[in-house]
Amino acid sequence: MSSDHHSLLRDSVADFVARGTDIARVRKLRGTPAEYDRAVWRKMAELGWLGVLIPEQYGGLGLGLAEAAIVAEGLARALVPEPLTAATVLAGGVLAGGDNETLKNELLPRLAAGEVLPALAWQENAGALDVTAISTQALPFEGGFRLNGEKRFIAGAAGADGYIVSANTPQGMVLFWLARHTPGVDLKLEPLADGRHFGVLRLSDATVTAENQVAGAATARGALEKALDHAAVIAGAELCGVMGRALDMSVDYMKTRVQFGKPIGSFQGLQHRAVDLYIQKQLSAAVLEEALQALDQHPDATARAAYASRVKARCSDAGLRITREAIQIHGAIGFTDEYDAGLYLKRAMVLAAWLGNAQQHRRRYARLVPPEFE
Amino acid sequence: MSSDHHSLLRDSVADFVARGTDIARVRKLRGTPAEYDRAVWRKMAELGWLGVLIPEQYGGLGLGLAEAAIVAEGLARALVPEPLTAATVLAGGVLAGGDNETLKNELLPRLAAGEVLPALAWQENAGALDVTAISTQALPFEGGFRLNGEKRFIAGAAGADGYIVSANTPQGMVLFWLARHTPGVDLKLEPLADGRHFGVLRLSDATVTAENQVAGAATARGALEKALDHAAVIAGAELCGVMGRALDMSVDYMKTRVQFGKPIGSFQGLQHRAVDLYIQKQLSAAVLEEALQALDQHPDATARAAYASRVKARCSDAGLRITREAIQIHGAIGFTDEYDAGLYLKRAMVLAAWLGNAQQHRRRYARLVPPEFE
Amino acid sequence: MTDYNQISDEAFRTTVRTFFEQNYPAHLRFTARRLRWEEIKGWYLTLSGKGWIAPNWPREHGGMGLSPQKMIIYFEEIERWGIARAPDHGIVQVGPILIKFGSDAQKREYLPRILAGEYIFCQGYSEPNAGSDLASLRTEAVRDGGHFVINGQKIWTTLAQESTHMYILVRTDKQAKKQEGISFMLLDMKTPGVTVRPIRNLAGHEEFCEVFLENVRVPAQNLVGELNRGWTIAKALLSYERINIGSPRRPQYALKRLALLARSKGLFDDPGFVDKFTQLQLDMADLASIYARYVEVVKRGEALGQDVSLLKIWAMETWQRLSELLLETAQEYGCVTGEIDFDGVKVDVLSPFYYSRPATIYGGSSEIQRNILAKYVLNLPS
Amino acid sequence: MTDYNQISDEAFRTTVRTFFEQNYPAHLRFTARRLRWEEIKGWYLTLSGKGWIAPNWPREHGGMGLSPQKMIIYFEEIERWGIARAPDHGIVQVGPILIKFGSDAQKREYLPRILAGEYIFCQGYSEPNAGSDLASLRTEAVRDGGHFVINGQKIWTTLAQESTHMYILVRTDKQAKKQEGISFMLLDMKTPGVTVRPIRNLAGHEEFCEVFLENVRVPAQNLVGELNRGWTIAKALLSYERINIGSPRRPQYALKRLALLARSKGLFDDPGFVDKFTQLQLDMADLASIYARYVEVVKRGEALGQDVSLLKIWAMETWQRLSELLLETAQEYGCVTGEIDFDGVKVDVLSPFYYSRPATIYGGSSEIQRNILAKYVLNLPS
Repeated sequence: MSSDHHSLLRDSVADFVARGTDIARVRKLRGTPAEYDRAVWRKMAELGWLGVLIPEQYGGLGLGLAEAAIVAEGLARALVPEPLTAATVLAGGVLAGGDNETLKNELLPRLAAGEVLPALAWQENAGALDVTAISTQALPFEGGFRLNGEKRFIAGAAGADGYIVSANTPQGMVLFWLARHTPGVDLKLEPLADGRHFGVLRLSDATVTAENQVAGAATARGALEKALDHAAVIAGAELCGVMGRALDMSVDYMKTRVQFGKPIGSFQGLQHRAVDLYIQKQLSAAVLEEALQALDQHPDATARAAYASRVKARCSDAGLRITREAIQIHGAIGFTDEYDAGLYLKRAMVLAAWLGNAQQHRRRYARLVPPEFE
Repeated sequence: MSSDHHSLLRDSVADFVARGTDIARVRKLRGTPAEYDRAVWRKMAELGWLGVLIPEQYGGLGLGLAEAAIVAEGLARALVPEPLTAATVLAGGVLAGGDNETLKNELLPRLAAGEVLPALAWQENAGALDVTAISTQALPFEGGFRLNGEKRFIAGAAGADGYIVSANTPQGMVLFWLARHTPGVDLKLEPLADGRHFGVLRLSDATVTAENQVAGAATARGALEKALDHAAVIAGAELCGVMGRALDMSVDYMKTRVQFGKPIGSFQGLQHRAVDLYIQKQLSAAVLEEALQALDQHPDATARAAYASRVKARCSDAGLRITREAIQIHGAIGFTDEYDAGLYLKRAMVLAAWLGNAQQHRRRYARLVPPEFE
Repeated sequence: MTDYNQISDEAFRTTVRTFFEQNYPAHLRFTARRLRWEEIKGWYLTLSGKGWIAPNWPREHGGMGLSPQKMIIYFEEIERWGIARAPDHGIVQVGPILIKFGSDAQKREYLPRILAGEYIFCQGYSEPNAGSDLASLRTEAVRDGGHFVINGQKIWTTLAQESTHMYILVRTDKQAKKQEGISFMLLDMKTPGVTVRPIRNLAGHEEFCEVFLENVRVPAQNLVGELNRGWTIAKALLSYERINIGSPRRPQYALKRLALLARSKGLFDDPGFVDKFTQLQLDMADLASIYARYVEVVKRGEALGQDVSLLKIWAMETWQRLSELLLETAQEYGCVTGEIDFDGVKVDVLSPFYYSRPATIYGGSSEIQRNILAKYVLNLPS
Repeated sequence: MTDYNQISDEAFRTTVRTFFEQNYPAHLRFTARRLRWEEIKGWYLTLSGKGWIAPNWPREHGGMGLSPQKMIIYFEEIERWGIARAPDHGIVQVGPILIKFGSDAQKREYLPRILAGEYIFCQGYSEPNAGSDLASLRTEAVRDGGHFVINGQKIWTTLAQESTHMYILVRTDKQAKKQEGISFMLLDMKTPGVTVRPIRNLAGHEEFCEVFLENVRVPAQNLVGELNRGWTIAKALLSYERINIGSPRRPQYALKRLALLARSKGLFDDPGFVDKFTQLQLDMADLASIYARYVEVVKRGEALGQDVSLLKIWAMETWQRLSELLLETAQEYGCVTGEIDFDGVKVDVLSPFYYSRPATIYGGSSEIQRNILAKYVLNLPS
């Protein structure tokens, strides 16, 4: 897509945000079990946003990460709580990267249409970014499999219609599609700072047919890793949206809030702090932009992972720092629940921790990219 | 000593600095082989400062570290280059902690009188704070020993009359006194940032008699470790003097330097930075004060080492930061050699690196002091 | 009543410690949020019954009359045992102010009832447009016969919803310069025209309130000290707040929670973590050293200088850095609300993060403290 | 002469790279300090002979007339090979200014001699009381017949001691407001009344000078552009300086030296070191990303906005952080002057530390850059 098309897309997201959602809706959804609004979700489907990354043959738009990032960043500026990245980039990406054509034909068009909301359940331990570090077992059983294990940190689980679950078989790690109410599948919700939830999925002899295998041992790992890298980058785009709005709010406040007879934005101490936040925001935008360009050229897995870690590390740190400082700049009012600054901080906390925080991604980067000596 | 006596001592150091030394003298001595002034050294001896820590029976004042710190801090404020800490706290401390009464009676009174200037040669590898991590060998030979090895980072070596050298014997590590011109002893000088030097001592079959053994295997290690901890604390006191003067200079400059029609000290951005430097200075003073009180109560070796590492870590970091920022606050003039701010930075660089920098001491502290859990 | 100043420091410490350990409810130790009156009332009355609720008041007024030295011990033991802060404005602020500036009638009415937990005070200083810049407050009191009529609004009033009284700064002379023309009064919260609206904070609790004052009639005898001299009265106690808020207790507690979490994750074998942890451990240790210096000043009964501002900055910013490392160390759990079970160790990861945020805002923000240090300690021009 | 804009980017890059690799003296690669004219003259003349000394000048004036795109490639290759900065004020500043604002006579006299290395220019902007605040300069030029008579003092004049000419800002109207009343002139350093005093810097080198001007008579035809319009002329090139000084080259080189030192000490097995290193590695990588964005703007031939100030801040402060980690990593060697041999790897530890200091002072200090961003980008009130 050309940069003109990008501008149009950006405008259409801004327009949607202005008409279709507001912070009051975000507040109302906090802590509710569904944590998203089916009507809004369908509206996003109509606009094509749920299918941005889904190939046209499966009813999507077949666009790239650059476009997914524009949508995600724009919605995150308004703290839209719907699990766009988790459902479409992460779960949808894994589905599309799988090897089960029947399942793709069944699920992807419905995902794009907003009729099925999938969640990816891969991670079991905090801190583990290695997709193979799991102990969930899938034992062959009457032409299908019997699953046992526990999955954590599942974003978008609260309202999901089904889960993509990774599990070890004698042939290696594979992925399954489990509908929500499968017997032996138990979902618990852990409340997050931003009013949404991580799912904890307990699998106790849950059975799944072979037809619901999303990816076999040959493709599962690659599909997972690619989708996770892409999701980390799009989470970075969301963080850019969050930090951008938080900084704008803070700078606006600095222009209007008067103390000691002057707007606080005229005090050099605060000015220089705001500038340092602005620099972090610009660095985040620069690394995101470079990563999006590079990733849409399909680099090898190491280069892709390195870009994902760069984006997630910078945007997580910058997002947390800018939203933390937004509280300080606003003073007491920033610490109230009724003022919006705190909501931005809390969303940044969730986005920074999800899929690995800055420190985890810096360590991954160090493993991926050797230092240059000459 | 009472705090009144401390004030008197502090005043007498300030008075000496005002009359007996100045930055011009410091500049003149930079890079010269002697790097100190025998006349000034004798004057310090007359004032008793070389013998502050030396017991009265050996011609010293028999005072404590608190008094040594007052002298060291006061002299460091004026960048006095004479190797007071290296010769009296470090080398003198090792001598006094040794087990050779004859040698103590011979050397300590002459050290206190300014007639003999000893230097301690213990370290062989950068980064090693463990006194036993040496490979210098002392082989028994005709009633004495034959020494081979290489020692580095020897402060005060340039003008020293002799060296206390650690070496391994079949009985364990021991310490010897080697006069400067002993055959087989070769001294090279490495230029330091502040115009002084580290000595590199190469021992090639240098022979030493048993009478010149400062400490045997039973006492050598303890004497070394104690003197090194004390020297680290007094180096911290020197850093306090250096950072104190550098901050004063910077604050004074901020009051007088006019840009954009106002003194630069009226800009809040710079004000808040100066405040952060002030906080670091006060933290340094607080940990130094607490350590001096504690160490003069003769705590066990672990507690002593922990205090030494706390002082060296905080004062090294604060000293470097304050003197670095002093350059920035002064602007272009701060980067000239003819303005004094740079001399303070360079002295801080030397004091911070000598005897282990902040990072080395933080790591040592972590080994010494387990975290508290309850 | 016992004169505790006559007994040895060690004996006093033992007495206090034993009483605290035996009587303070275990489940209320080391709470991050401010407790509600319902929760802490029992303890308040226990202390009150023992005659220990007001360590800082003279004995003739029902306090313990502790010397600075003994008072430090008392508060060290409070902190050591993790005893929560009760609604203490009556004890810490109003009592000493009335004893110094109040009329005999005021002393007779208020002091015993504060001791008994009948009168619970909140502080009416901050206003929507007078946060850091307290001197620009606008709430106005106009004399009308035997009353003052107050109109205006206060904000960030901690636990106003369960206070019986407010000590309030009001403007009584609009012509005067900013700090002048302000008076100090006592206000019964049940007076008609007082409306309290609790405000939820980021941690999800309602600890502070807005208080709207509409034609609130306060008897003239509730004026404390002289008319238009309220600023002097209010300022008298601010430096105490600054050493109190600079106490290492809360960051120390966060450091221990971090250590527990790290141990359960095996992070003390990871030099990368240990480097960060040790840095904060030393920041804390040095905070304790400098705090001890200020405590010595208080013990000697000397006044604290403006330099004490550094204590609050360093303590609260260290607390924040600690709370940020706690989030980082919790990894994916660094956004999960409530207590998390890390292999048997339960840690509320977000609580120190939330509660350390306003620590650099209230009681003189870090910016204000830095302004104070720049102006009064470094003597920089303005 | 070749029109390099007609050949492909890749062919151009190869041509330039090959020439640099074959002709630039190996011992002058990646020097931290500024080279003296004696050292770099040979290279200057080599480039000059090839017709490559002025990539930014139009071809009709003897330059290469490169498009922005090609110019970026040229400078990338300069940086890649670690080619030192020659005295380039004539090429970078004076040439473009004369081409835009100069008279035909000025172009005829100066341009060919700059190309030939006969005229070496230094910059006479800063004064003792006009550092960050350049507009308050006081050096004065008074018209006297066919001459201007200059009196005053310049400072921080880089390599004035070996320059043949100075381009200078002087006050020609004392009544005008600060930025107005300033003129831009060219001055022969051999003119009577010019005294140069080199100033030694922290690194021990004499790179900048004071220049005293006492009744220095400059022919009136040396005025460039209109009288009292010097500020506009001088400002025209400042944004180029800001992207140039924000280049990742120097921090990148420091990062590599740090990596070499760390490898020789086995520190890549120490997660504590690796954590710090990776942080800086990413700070550098992200600097390269944002630098590339600005390069794209230049390549497209668009003007840079004030936001480019962030580039200098981030590049230079990252360089400083790197140089500080280099000191820390060198441990006891972190105060030893000159090249140190770490198991066969020679590293000058102090040099990046010294040279990164003034990087946040010259060319608009970090404070000034932050003021610019606050005012023109964030639109904060003053």
